[in-house]
Amino acid sequence: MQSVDLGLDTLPKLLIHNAGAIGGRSAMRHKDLGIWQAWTWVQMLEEVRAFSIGLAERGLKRGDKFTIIGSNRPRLYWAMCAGQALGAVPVPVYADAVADEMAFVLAHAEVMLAVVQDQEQVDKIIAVSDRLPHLGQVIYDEPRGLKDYDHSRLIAFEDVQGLGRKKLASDPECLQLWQAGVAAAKGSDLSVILYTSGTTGRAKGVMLTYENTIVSARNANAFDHLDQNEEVIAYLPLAWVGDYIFSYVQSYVAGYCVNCPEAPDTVVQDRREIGTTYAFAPPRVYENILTLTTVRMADAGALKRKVFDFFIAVAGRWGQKILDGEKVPLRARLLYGIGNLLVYGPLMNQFGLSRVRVAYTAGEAIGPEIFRFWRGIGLNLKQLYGQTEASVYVTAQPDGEIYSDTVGKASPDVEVKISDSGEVLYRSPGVFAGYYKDPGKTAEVLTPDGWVHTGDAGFFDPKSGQLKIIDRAKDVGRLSDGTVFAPKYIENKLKFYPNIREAVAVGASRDFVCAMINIDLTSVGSWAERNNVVYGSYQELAANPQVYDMIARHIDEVNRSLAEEEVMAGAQIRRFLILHKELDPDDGELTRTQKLRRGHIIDRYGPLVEAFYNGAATAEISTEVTFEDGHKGVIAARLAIRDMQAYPARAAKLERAA
Amino acid sequence: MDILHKVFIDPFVQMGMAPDLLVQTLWDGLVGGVLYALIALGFVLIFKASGVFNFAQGIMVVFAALTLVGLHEQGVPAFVALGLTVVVMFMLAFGVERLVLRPLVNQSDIILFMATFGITYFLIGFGQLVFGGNPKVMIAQQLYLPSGAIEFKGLGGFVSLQKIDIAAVIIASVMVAVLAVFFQRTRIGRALRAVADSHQAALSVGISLEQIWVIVWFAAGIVALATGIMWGARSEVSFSLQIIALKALPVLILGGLTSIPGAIVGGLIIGIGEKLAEFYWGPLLGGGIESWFAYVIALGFLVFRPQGLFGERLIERI
Amino acid sequence: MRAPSSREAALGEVLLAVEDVSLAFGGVRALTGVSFDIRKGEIRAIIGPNGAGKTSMLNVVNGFYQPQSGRITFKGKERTSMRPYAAAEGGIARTFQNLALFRGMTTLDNILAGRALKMRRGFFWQLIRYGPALREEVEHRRRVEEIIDFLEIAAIRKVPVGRLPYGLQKRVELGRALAMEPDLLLLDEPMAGMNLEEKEDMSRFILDVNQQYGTTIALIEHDMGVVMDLSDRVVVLDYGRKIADAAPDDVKSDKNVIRAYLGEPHGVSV
Amino acid sequence: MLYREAGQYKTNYAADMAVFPILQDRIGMLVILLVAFVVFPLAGSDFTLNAVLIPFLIFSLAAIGLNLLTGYTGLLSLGTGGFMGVGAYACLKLTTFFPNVDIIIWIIASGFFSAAVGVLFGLPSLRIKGFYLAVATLAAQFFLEWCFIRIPWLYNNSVSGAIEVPLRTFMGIPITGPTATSLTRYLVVLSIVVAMTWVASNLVHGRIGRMWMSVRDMDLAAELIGIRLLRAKLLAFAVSSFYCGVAGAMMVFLWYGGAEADVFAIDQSFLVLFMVIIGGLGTLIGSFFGAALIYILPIALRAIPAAFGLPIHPAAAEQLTFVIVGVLIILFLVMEPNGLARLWQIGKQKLRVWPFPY
Repeated sequence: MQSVDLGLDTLPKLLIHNAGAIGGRSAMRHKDLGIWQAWTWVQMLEEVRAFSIGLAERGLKRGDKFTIIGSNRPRLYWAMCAGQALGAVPVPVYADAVADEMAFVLAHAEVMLAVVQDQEQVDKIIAVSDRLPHLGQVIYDEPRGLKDYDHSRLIAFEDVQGLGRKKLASDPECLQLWQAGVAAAKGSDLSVILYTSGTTGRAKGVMLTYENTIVSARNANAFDHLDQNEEVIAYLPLAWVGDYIFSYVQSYVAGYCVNCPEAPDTVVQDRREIGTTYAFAPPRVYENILTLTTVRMADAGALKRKVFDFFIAVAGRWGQKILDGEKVPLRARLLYGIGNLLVYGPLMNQFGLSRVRVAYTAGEAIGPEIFRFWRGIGLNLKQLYGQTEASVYVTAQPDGEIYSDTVGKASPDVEVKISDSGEVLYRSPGVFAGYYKDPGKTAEVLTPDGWVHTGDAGFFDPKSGQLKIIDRAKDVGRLSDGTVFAPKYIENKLKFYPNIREAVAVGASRDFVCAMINIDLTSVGSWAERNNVVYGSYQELAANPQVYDMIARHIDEVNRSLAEEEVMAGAQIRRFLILHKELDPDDGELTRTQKLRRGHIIDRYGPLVEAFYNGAATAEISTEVTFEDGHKGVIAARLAIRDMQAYPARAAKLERAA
Repeated sequence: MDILHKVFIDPFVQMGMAPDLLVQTLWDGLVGGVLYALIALGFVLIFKASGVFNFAQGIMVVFAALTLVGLHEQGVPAFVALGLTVVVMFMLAFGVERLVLRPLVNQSDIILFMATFGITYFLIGFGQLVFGGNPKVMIAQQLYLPSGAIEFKGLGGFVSLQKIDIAAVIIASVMVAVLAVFFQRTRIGRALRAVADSHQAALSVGISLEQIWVIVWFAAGIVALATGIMWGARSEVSFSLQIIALKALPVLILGGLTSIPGAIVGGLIIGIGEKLAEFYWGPLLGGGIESWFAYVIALGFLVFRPQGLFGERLIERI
Repeated sequence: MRAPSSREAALGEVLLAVEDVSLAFGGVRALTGVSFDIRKGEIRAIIGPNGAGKTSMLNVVNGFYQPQSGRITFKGKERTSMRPYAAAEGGIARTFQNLALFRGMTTLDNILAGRALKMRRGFFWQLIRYGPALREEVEHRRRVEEIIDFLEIAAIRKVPVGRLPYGLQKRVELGRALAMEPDLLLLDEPMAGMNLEEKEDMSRFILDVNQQYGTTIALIEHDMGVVMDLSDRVVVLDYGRKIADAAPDDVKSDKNVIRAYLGEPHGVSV
Repeated sequence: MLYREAGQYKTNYAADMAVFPILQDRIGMLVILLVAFVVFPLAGSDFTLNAVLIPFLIFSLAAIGLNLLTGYTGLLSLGTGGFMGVGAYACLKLTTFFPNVDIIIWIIASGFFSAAVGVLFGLPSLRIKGFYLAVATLAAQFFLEWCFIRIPWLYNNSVSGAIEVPLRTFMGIPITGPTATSLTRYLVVLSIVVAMTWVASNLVHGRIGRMWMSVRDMDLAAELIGIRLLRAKLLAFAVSSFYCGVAGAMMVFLWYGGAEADVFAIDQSFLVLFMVIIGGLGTLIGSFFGAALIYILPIALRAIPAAFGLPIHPAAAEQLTFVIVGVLIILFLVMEPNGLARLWQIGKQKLRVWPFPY
């Protein structure tokens, strides 16, 4: 399709171009001090330029690495571009990373300079500064509480901009020099290093060139007809490729406005105020909103609930068809129309989704009923499959070809193939330039002829022609008797129940499959309230027998459904327990993007796994946990283990009758 | 100077020159005052016990009198009618407690105040619906109330005292005495006084607040009835009376919202004061100053002694 | 977290001097010959057992009570009696032990109300609420938003304060006082009835106010721990008399103070 | 449900502090104005205009006036009738002395006279509160009533002792007096009420309103933040009486077309007070609700039996209304002490969070 026209092959160039072409339009907004502070492209260029030159004054040079740490704030996005304008390379880091994790990345990337949000991040950096020989300046956005800090290395964001503005005013050449610097950069230059908290081992620094990201962004915008009228809300971690592409590159390419929420916990409200038109979120988000809806509706009056349920049913029946433009009976259309007036419209509006043209979910499989619900009430929710190494886009679902269990067709300019071993491979202009300072790993993943190993096992669904992902290739194991065991597949089936937040299936080269469950505190908690089950803590609730019964029912259903697929029938869940603590990135149990680190978990909870297979009815476990403030403690518990019934393959239906 | 003379000299000269007129005026004022005092008494009873500023007291007077006369018109013998009226007043008290006070318990004062407006409107409408709106004559002689006047010479002229007025004064005094005894001696009376101080105290005496409210409203009703009879006997039974009843407000300002003796004294001051003012100073202003004189006195008091003559001092703390 | 050096530097000349002030209600003597001073930029604690006359002292300072005798010098100007609004105009703000918020108004309006003295646009402009009046409103709203952000109460911006939990109401009241941009801020038991977490927050706010805005603060507090952390100097009152006036640590060891507190149900928790 | 607020974001404080920040509300407001200015004049019969809408608007204005005093500043007043009267008589005198000046100007100007009187009788408010203040205002009420009766000069010594409204025109169109059509009078009243409501809303949403409310909610704290109580209270009395005065002037000149002193009797004060309480203390919209309920309801009540062809004696109807209004007042106080405006808010909130319960 399109390729980069050489004029606009870097982000700073795009910024300057936008300031000229659509300078008057809003480029960014930030809910701050009670209102949406807005910046036009012209204003944003000025801010970025001032900061950029300020950085130069502070000694940032071409090729230097600098880090960005904090939540989604305009200034942090500006910092990326400002650095890039000097030819320096931003290395955003997850704001919620613990100091140690952060130290590794910063040290590995040899960052010279840090732009951080507030005192919290400054403290973290100070804590590990002895491990960061290269780090010089630390620039902070919010001065709150930093007054009495030693400012020999600390400097405020606006002060840096001040330096820049002063320089600009005093030195006439300065501006030309800066622009020359921007012009000098090429699309093939390294633009950013994004550390993927890989599902195993230490994070790897994915190097992306301007070309990689800009081409992907162009194609993506063209694919969904995104233009400068879009409104998006930036709430996903800065350090994640998704946010980098959606909230930064695509915005620069399309010229649309990016909105930063007031605080992480006001996203829903803020999204509602802005009324975004292009949304992206991991399944979890759609799931949480749905859970929230059901919980809140549970308190509604009987009549209202009836109406709600009725029309949600209507939506489930007809909504998707209508959205896909299929033929439906007039009566259905009418009912749907009324439903839209009474329920769907208001509901979408409550969550600020009513203006959304395209909404994506990715990162994990999404529950079919969740997917159906949202599409049912008229949200154009689509799935895509992407990777940091690909600048996100590998496959995506075109409008009108939407399935809950596929991840779509190859994106524009992307080739996808399945290796003999069943692994998914792709090749595209977005393919990364390699892992930073790690040729070994690069070679493992990136073939000489430009194909990338995704490490995911998948296949093309014959009927839809779209890609289906089963699981991580290396995770697809076999039980001792040789039956296929795809833990992710089973876990997803479990996680589709609102009551189950996380599930870990074990069984590779064992006799049978067992599961460790995390209950969802929101929905189980509200269930507990409704049935006045008293509980003091997550641990207490998790240990409650009634909760066990509830989860047992879910697992039973899963077993039935597994029994109906002969491949999986052998991998039904025989035993399960409910974990005494929530799986947590701070304990390395989840990645920052909330993916399971199964291997780590299985080691960590070894005693439990043993108990599964030595038939014990209960198991002792004590685990070290990291609290928010970083200090560590130990949680001990005795967990009950439940046995489950397995159904013979295909015979499930008969069983059910009996 | 002429005006000063008119204001500060003439009236007193007149008083001196015609003491009989002075006495006559004083007497009229006294009687009027007694009736104000009776209405004020009703207010105080209720305010003391339930903290409600009962705006309906005035209309209760009219309503009671109307009921009495109305019943008699229907051919009910006078004293039976009197008895029935007492019953009606009790039912009223009961209804008010059930339908108004109880649902509004621990609402702000202004709300309760407004509620009594509601009661007022209701009683006006209801009274008229049942007994008709036009003025009626009090059945004085059927109740063996004296009529006619005692006249005696002296003071350089002659003074005439309406017997009904004398009766009014006596009955009023008796009623006050009875109430006083009731409050001082009886268990319920003490409970009522306790309520004024603290509701717990009242409960400790073993009487529920609801009962107390019914009792005070009933008591207020009886006072209203008596007032109505007297007033009716002097002039006539009509709704215009409720406006006059508002005079009880300045009386309360003077006497204090919670003091029975205050109500009496205040009533007398207002009654006599306004008669004197009307008779001796009124002409200077073209007469009719009765209608507001009382309030202006009250206003003066408010600015200089907000808690009234006998009311407890209200102090504000930070 | 705060280097002592910077503290000493912050202590300026005398802002408020109370000399030999006595106050009595009828027969009851609330204050007898109390003298002390508050210096620019310091956090001054007034402590003492219940009924020691702490609150009365504050009430004298900001004009609720008129002392029978004694001199009060504020910003170098002596004054014996003044109305509270005059004190406010003079730059004295105040919060109360038991909240004195405008319950019917939102958090925003409460704090905006604190700017009453700063808003000058005339009645006519208020009538049309346009042009200057609106510009003034906006400008002050901005200042108020900074305070809201500072006190981390953005979430309750438009909630009527009557509906807020106690802890938050305390914060709003502090916010209203801050909105007056006072030279002297009087806090009457800012942490009364708070849980530990709330206390920590409040302490942080008080310190930040003192540092960021350089506001002089006089506070009454029962929690000795808090007093010791926050204050630069402490006055101790007992039965309306001053029994000690020194740095926190010295006060702790002062025998008069200890004696005064031993009789107290809630003793010195240090 | 009707509210679709997604995409309504504020990029400046002016917009955020607007009286109607929500688009749907602004639309609703426009619709109402449209109906008031276009539909009613076209569709409304003489009776509707004369006996329903004009008085409704006038009472609404009076209610707003009292609400500024009682609802916003927390000062209870029973002198409304008197203050309205001052407006009416002032207007009469003004237009008698300067017949050529446009009457509308005088109607507005008469407000200043009642404002002055209001301030005078507001003076005690520094010392006294609540019922005591109410009695003080009663003094105003009765004294003023007395003046209206006893000072012939006020009603131009007319034999009837009543105000006789002279014919006054504006650009040739008769506005007051017998020949003025109800339509013109309606439009004049409507314009004045709309304008003054707008002004009132400006006041209460700005610094003045905050000053009053802080005095109402806690006068000590108000003084503490530098508010001078007496000024604040007197200002409230002045503005409040101004509104009442204008309402009174309009009542005589644009509605009755002539009136005696008893129009401004104590009952009038009570009536307006009901409107404020039932409508909702401290809300402007409540003033309209209250006026509608208290004034229009009785009309409806009288109309109902007629509608069913029941022959009911007007006097009886009158008395029945008294009973019903009385009951209603109590009923409302029991159900929603905060008045209709509160109910309105609750309903609106429900619509905003629909389909959720909260």
